[in-house]
Amino acid sequence: MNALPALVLLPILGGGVAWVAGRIRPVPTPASRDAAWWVVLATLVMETLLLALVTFGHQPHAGPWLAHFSMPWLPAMGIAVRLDMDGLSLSLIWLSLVLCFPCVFLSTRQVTVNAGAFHFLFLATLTGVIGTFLATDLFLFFFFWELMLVPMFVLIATWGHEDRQRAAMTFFMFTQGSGLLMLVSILGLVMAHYRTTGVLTFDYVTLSRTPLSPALSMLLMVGFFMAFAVKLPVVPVHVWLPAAHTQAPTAASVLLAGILLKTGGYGMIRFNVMLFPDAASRFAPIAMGLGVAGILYGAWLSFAQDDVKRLIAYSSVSHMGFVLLGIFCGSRMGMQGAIMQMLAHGLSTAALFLIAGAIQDRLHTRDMRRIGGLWAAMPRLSSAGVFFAVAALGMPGLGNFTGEFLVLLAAWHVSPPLATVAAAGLVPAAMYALRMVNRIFLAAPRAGLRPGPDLPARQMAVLACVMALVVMLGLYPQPFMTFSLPLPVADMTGGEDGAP
Amino acid sequence: MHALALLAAGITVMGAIMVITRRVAVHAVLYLVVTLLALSVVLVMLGASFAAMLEVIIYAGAIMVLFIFVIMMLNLGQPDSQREKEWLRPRAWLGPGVLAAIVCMELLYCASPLSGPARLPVPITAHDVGLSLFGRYVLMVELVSFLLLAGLVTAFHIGRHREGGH
Amino acid sequence: MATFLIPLLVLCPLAASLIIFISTGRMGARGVGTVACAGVGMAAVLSIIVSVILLSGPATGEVQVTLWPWMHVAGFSADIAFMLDRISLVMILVVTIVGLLIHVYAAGYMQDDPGIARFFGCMTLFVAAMLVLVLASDLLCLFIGWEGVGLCSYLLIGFWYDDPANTAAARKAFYMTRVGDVALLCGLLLLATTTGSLRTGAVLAAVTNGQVSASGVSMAAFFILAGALAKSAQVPFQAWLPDAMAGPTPTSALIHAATMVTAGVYLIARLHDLFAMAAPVMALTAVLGTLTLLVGGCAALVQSDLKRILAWSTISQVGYMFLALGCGVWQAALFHLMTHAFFKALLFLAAGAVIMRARHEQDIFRLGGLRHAMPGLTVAFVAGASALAGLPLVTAGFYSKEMILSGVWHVRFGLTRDWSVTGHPLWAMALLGAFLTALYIFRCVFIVFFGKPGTVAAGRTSRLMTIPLGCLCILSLFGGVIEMPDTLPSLHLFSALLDPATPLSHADEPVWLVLAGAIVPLAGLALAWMLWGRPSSVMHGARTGGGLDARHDRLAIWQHIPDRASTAAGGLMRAASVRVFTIRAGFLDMLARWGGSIGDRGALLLDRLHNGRMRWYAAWIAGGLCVALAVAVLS
Amino acid sequence: MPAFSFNDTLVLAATMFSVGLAGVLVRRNMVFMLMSLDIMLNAAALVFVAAGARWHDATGQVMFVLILALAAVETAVGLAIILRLHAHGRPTLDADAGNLLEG
Repeated sequence: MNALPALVLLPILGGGVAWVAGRIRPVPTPASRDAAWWVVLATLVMETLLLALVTFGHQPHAGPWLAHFSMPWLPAMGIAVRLDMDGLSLSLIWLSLVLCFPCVFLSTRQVTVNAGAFHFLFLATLTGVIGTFLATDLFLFFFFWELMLVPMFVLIATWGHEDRQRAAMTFFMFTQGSGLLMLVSILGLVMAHYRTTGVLTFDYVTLSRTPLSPALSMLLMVGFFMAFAVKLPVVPVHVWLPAAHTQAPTAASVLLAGILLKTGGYGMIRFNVMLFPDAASRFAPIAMGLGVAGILYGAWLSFAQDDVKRLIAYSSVSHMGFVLLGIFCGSRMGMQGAIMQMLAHGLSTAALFLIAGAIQDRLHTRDMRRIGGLWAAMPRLSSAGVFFAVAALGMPGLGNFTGEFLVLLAAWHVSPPLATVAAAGLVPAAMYALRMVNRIFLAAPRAGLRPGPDLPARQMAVLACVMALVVMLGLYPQPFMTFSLPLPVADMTGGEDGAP
Repeated sequence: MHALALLAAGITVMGAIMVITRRVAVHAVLYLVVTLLALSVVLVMLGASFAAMLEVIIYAGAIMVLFIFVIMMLNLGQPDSQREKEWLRPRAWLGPGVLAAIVCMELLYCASPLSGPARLPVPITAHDVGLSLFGRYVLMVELVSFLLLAGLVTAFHIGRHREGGH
Repeated sequence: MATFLIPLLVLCPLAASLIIFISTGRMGARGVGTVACAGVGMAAVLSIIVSVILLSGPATGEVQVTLWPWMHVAGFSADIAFMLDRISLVMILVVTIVGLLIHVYAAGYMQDDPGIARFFGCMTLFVAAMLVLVLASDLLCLFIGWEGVGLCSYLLIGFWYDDPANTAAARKAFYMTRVGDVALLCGLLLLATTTGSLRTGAVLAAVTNGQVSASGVSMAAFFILAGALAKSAQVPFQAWLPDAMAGPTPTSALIHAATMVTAGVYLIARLHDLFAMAAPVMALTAVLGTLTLLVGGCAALVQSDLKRILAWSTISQVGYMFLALGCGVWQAALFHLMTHAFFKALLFLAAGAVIMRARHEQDIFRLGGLRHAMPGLTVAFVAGASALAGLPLVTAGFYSKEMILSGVWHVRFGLTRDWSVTGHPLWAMALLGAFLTALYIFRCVFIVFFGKPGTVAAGRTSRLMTIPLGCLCILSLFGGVIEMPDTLPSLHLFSALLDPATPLSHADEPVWLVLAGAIVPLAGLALAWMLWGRPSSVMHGARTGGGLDARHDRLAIWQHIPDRASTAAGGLMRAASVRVFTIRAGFLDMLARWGGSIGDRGALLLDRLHNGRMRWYAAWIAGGLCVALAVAVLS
Repeated sequence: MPAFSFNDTLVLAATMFSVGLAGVLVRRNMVFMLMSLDIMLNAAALVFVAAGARWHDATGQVMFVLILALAAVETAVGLAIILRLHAHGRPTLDADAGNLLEG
């Protein structure tokens, strides 16, 4: 059986089993809660093995793709369940899986109220994400795009913190609204293709060759761009991010920050720059301007926050500004920089959210004014916090800097003044990161607060692995870079049994 | 317009107006019966004798009698008619009256272009109606029977607990 | 053989730092001290071995070693690559030897501090980062060291994090150096765009053979200069160094005297070919250097805190180095860098010992008359002071300053094709700077050691601390002989070592030039003795110092301007972002709330419609009928 | 047989319909509403028959029969409800009072 559909379906099946496991004993004894947790862990391990199989056992007949799978779904409409994996999707799926492990080890254990359902939704989101990264049939892509949204909404709405309803609703509204814009563009593209060639198909490869008038292609491209701009958070439409991140439970905000933001970036690479190359190049100045605005705005806003998670959320707006800048630079170097930035940001921000979550579990507050210095009480947690804050501010030798440098270099080729302004964004980045460090880690301990226990060794080991990955991404990114380049559309001849 | 036709139409309209303006229910019902009879005259003039007969027998005969029977049962006394009077003050009927007048004007305005030649209507006998009723519309007759059955059951069910009254 | 040693050289301190961080306090203070000193000691030994290998090799030989490809992308390639040539040789010797001495001193100084593990972890990490910076042959790899050094200085300045002022000072230091780093990054971006790779050799070759446009060269040079100025706390960015004294004294000695602040000097010396092509930037460097040395001198004259005097003196001395770089005599700059590292480290360590024994009292006016209580420290401090002032013949400072002065005298700036100006005015101001230096350092010496006794000193300086002081004394007194001015027996070992190709001997140098350089420090010493040395003058109020202090206060006022400017900028930024945040929250949230309220009001309106009254519905149906008919009829 | 043109019947039906509508809207007593409703029904039936006469098609009268049946059922159910409400202690038979949907 081809590995790709298994890769997509395994998480949700695992989730189902976890839900059932969670509900076997009506009263949520620790055993039942752990049962669900163990099932999730098993699912993740199997998923990783499967992914390793796909990565290293290269399938011969998959043509230019790393792996290919196609099965007609609605032949009348030309819709097929077509999953294709290339370097880009593989690296992002690896990122998602890598993030799930610390998430499971550090935070999902604390979920007591109906843990089974929590784990099911957690894995359902993962399925949605993996599906989004693999689908090369526009309809299937949209299906997974919406699928990953619903469990995340429920996760935030039920297990979130004090103001979770409003946050979940804003999150859902923004993403759903923009998703519909994308649907309109998809249908527009399909119709344009049908009208010119008489073939009704949703297949990415054939659609990428439709002759489009400049105006129409720009319109469709902007439709797609809006959906990904909301998800990536580009500045004007980022309003949902701080609320959603702050109110989401730790595991959900790690998923949200680590993976869901990357689907926006992935979408832009796959469905903007590669599907409408000329429109994208014409749209590039605007997008790059938005990117730089995002960098400065996100950094400036996070400088003024008192809530830890809100600060980290705004910092991701700033980092994603680099991704946007990189993607629309038009050069392969910019693209590689954007991908590296996505990978590095995924790791460092997810770790920061885990640490913020750990602080909140122990001190029941996220307000930096009330947390005070934790270095004396929790040296391990604080040292990890300082490390990832430093990674977030773009310390060379760590992951973020590699991405940011390549993006800046690509931007410099295009327009030096813009690149200088973007580089200037590194100063406020240092400001908010160090302010955070000096308010909650390296500061005088707050008298009134009873500090909780430090991170247990096991969880610290997991964080140490993430640290090692960030350092490796910083010092030896070469394998990641050559490995994670998207397959250019030109030689996407499409699998032999492509959609009819 | 022939004198008889004018007379019949005038009685129908006057009857209708009287129905909606009476305070006492019984008077209203009787005026309604008069209206229906005038209407059957109009139907005859249209050449639909079978329909006219039905109107007289079923509508005026059966339904109106039912009306009278129910109203008598309600034995609406003096307070009821006093209340009707209070309900009929101009403030109450001015708004709907205007609205109904507008609807009437629009209908009349719409009807004007359809004025074809006043051809002598060839009467359609009961024979033709019977043929088409059980020819093309036999299914509809079945459906009507269902409708009647439903009405019967509902009326019976609602009326049944009259004395229990919970 | 050397190719294997160089990466090991960097690895030793790094490994020591990792061991210390991972052990997190399981090792006692002594254990942490020994691991740190061992790490840096190994690095020192290795650097000596490597220097012997290099010097025995060919004159212009250099050792290149590429560890692994870092970023190979279409249009740009960077590797983690180290290079050892004569410039970096001098630097690694300075960094490792001075670093070792400071670590040994710190083992004694910090032994009763609970956070000693974190301290030594950061210190060894700093040495590793500095070595990466110095040895990197790829400018991007240099940038790793550059930022790593900035991070470690932030962690160490804010070491005693209980007091928010310390962490604020640390953040301020990081922000200001970060501004410089961004400028440097822009410079690197510009060079990478034009030359495709940031290897030093490739960049310098591309610049010399004209591959980079003239404007590009001067722009890149300007950006790199800005980065160097911020890192070395020169005039526009000097506000953070005095505040950086909040850190422990060994940190101030290592980072803010010997190594980090000189990173900028090293970078410009390393890229002197690039700067030679950008004449206006060279002139700017010289002018800024001169300005800084004057500002530093004046400010140091009016400080009352012992460590702040030394901080301002560092700024002033680095100003000398920038002046030398601006005038093209980068060998003199590096020589001064080396001697400065020795005597400034000595001064800081001696000051640290004095402060520790005077129960953490840092105000020189309250210290007073310590020569009887601490004879050893007095000798050390006086030695350092004389080297700093550059007393003739007997101290290293004299020779390095002499080399700079002669270089400045002989330079000729070709600003534009036909208008060129000689370095004489700069030379004069440098001389004035030397006078000021002697003045402020001996003011401090007389007040602290020779005034009337102030606080009572306690305890003894532990043996661990005296050994480094001794070594540094010897180095700062006799370290200078290896480079003699021509009039004296012309011995040019150092410049020969650095750049054998271009001999630096100016045969026609007038004798009075060297004499001037010798007399000025003595004059400064004499004036200082008159003002603060003689018991009588001390009588009528030490603080006014015979009226000289008052006048200098005015002079020093405007050195606070950038200081106030930066705190104001920080406050402005914070207030602006808070206001923007409220505005943003106001604006966008109002949008959301406004949308929500429309929904509510609309719902309310509709609700009233459905009041359950049949006639009301009938009326609406009739109304709908009217509208429909009207539309049908009219259209 | 005197001619009764199609247009005249339409005029008559329109007036009857609007009178019936006014009755429904004005009268709050449910009985009167039912009666007005019957008037409207008859107006509609009249139009059907007139159309049948005009185009000489028996369907008009078939529809008339159906409307009769409909009117019968509707009156029966209506009156049953009225009786129920009346007996249930709501003498006023006010159409507006019965808006709370409970039994």
